[in-house]
Amino acid sequence: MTNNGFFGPKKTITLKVLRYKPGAIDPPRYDTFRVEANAVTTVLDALEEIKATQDSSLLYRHSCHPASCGTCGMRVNGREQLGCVARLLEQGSDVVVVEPLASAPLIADLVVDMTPFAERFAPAGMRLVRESEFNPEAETPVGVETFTRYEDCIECNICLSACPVANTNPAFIGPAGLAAAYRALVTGERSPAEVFAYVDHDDGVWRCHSAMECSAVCPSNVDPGHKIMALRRELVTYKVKRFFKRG
Amino acid sequence: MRSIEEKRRSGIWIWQAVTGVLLVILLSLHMIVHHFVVEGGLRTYEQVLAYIGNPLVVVIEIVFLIVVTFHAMLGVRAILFDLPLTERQKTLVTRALTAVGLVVGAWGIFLALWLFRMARMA
Amino acid sequence: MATQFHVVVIGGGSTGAALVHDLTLRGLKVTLVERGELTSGTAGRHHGLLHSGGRYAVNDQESAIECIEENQILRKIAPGSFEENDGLFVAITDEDVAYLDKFLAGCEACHIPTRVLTAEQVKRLEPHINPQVKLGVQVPDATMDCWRLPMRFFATAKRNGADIRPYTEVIGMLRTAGIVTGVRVRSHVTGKEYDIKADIVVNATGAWAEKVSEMAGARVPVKPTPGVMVAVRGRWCNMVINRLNKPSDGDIIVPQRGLSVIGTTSWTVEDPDRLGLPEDHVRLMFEKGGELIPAVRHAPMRAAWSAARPLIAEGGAQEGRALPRTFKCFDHKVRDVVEGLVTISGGKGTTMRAMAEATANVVCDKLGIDAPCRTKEVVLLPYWAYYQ
Amino acid sequence: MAVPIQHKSPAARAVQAWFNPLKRSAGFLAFVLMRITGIGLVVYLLIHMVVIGNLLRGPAGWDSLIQTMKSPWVLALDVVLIAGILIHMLNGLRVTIIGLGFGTQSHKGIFWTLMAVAVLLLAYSAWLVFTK
Repeated sequence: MTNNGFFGPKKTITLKVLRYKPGAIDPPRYDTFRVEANAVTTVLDALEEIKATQDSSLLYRHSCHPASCGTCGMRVNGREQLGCVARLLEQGSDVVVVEPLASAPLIADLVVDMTPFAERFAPAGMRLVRESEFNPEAETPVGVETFTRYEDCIECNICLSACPVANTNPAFIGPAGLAAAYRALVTGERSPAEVFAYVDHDDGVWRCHSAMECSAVCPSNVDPGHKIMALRRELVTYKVKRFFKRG
Repeated sequence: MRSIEEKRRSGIWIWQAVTGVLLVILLSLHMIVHHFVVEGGLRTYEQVLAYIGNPLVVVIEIVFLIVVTFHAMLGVRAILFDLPLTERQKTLVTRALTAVGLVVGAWGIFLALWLFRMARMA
Repeated sequence: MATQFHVVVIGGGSTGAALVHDLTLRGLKVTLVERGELTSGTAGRHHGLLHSGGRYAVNDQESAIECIEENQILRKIAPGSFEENDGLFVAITDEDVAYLDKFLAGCEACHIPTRVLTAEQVKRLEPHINPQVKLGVQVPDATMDCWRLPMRFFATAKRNGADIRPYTEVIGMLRTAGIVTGVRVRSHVTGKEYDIKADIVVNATGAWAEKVSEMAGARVPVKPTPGVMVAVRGRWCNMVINRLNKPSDGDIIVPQRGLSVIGTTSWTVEDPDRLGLPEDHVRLMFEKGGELIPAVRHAPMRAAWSAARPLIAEGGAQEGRALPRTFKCFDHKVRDVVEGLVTISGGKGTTMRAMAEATANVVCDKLGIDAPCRTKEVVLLPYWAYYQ
Repeated sequence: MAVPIQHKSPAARAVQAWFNPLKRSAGFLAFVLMRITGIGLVVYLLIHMVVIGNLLRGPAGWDSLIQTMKSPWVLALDVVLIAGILIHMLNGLRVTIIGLGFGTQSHKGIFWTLMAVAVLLLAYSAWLVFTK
């Protein structure tokens, strides 16, 4: 990875972008564009260049650019990445295929509907940004320094697209939501009873088959796979304890 | 924290794990005894009968059969539940797999007991 | 209200977001169109600094006062959307130290609370700071979520009945006898073109304001003034670090989530769609940022990008940093004898709500509606409510 | 939603991903192997139950069946079966352990180690099958 902004020589890259417009480009097809890229050019940069100079009807989601908002999740050469930090010359081929995320309904081109994701995620009650960070004079929740920063989750939907189960079963809560539920459990934001009521069913924490692909593609180091496993351990412990108490 | 809709509690994964661990032990026994203890493996009718004549073996085989069937049906259920099934379809799947499991189990137990009887009679 | 007037807002950035929220609360029927994804222009890609106003307290006190007022209001109406970690203006050189008195006087004049810290205190609070640091001044800066904050306005407006249409580009103005009566749009989802009628059209397109107002034969003196920002991995500071001096290149480092964002530079472009990313500016960020926190020079780069400020250059040859950072609302009836079109531009992310209030006041005046602004009190919904 | 949902990705295509580890990482490969071997073993279990039903036919029926089973082709299938069992068993242990939150950070290393063990055990089993 180019570290500190050395642009290097330019190279021409061909992008094959999935196009879909209900009623107009239907069924979907791939359009081919050519762009000049240097070492720091990202897939998002390339799409913006295409939109500005080659095809103004190209649609994609994006906002912030430094991988902080999570809107530009897409599949680049078959792997889920954030377009804003996926560098074109690091995709391993001169022809780069760009497709929308797999696990959400497609609206047009690279734009997917985030509604199902929000429905699964919101109940976990994830607060987006902790009100205080590492400022030692500011109050932080006790013990929170020892956890990975769950706020790192940028709700980008990438983990669901990479998850083999979320792709076939839309009822599955999915990695991001389960990781958020685990966070709510360990930070004490929610009671164990509440969290377990949310995740303890066939479409919840038990649906995961530990492919760990969510952790492999997560652009924000949330490691949802690890959190799902940890959540399951808490739940198993809870169930075993309850079993013996009753017995 | 509200659930998307009321879902039935489930901990079936635990059973899958428990039966899986049991199977590691039982299958090892099954394989070793069947194929490696007897020189050339358990092959002829006589050998099978002699083996099954041991009451302990019958018990082990039946336990093995029950555990492996349970584990297999849970596995199939886990795969089918990865599909977008309605609650009704889920119930149907569970019932159908229970039925298949019961048939396989009954058939296997019948076979073991019948062979045990044959061995005792011989 | 007996008659419900219909306002069309062009531009789904932070101003548009706050404006649909404001107008909807005042009981108007509002449609917002945005050619791409919401906040895909300047709004989403600024450095994420909720200004205390300290940065402008010496040279541009009107902006500074707007900032500190809005800073307090936004914290109240959007709890949880900020990392409330404060900001620190640090003096590295003797020249910086000499700026202290002017800075403190400016902050006092603008009612920005300050706390002067010794070099030792600064180093204790900020272990990675340049060890040459002479002193620091703590101010109530914060880090905001550039995408989710505007989305909370959208979510609340949508819940209250606003019609928000992303992926819908304005391709022309509907005009009857010189009066703007609506917009013609193209949906990029279906490729279809159609008209939206309106009693008033508001142009809230920021750096694109000139392009859009030209469609109605009106003029806005907006200069797209991009700046480069560089995000490096790791939080190298606890507070937002500013250089204690007059605004310059690469003098802010904003800790945001797991990143530190160094900004920014300033130049002018004609086309806000083609900002480019000058390599020397990116290098400059590492160099200048390194004067504040040496470690960022060697931190791995996560991203580098440009964002266009929509600065207003009213009569005069001013450019870049000399331009005021405040906002302006133009009624084109007054300026260009074009009735039915209002443009809001200038300003910054921190003052989005105030910009919306000013614009909504103009809109209501024109329509003869007497409805008070309620956006100072109404607490916003979480952003994901937009998707429910 | 201002924009209606018009298109859903077909479920059939998503199901294919269960068996396609291309461009994915080790954990996904483990998942694919687990699924394939699992389905295979269920099918084998059912066939096995039918086959041993031949014991009911007495010594004549059974011994002739066994004779055909000694062909190298069937023995090769036996090795495939053993491979499936080893992969499924060792992976199953791994999934159980990490599924309870232990060793999740080193799940890839555990996977490759266990697969190496599976290969060794398979080689030994194959030698036994073909020589004894």
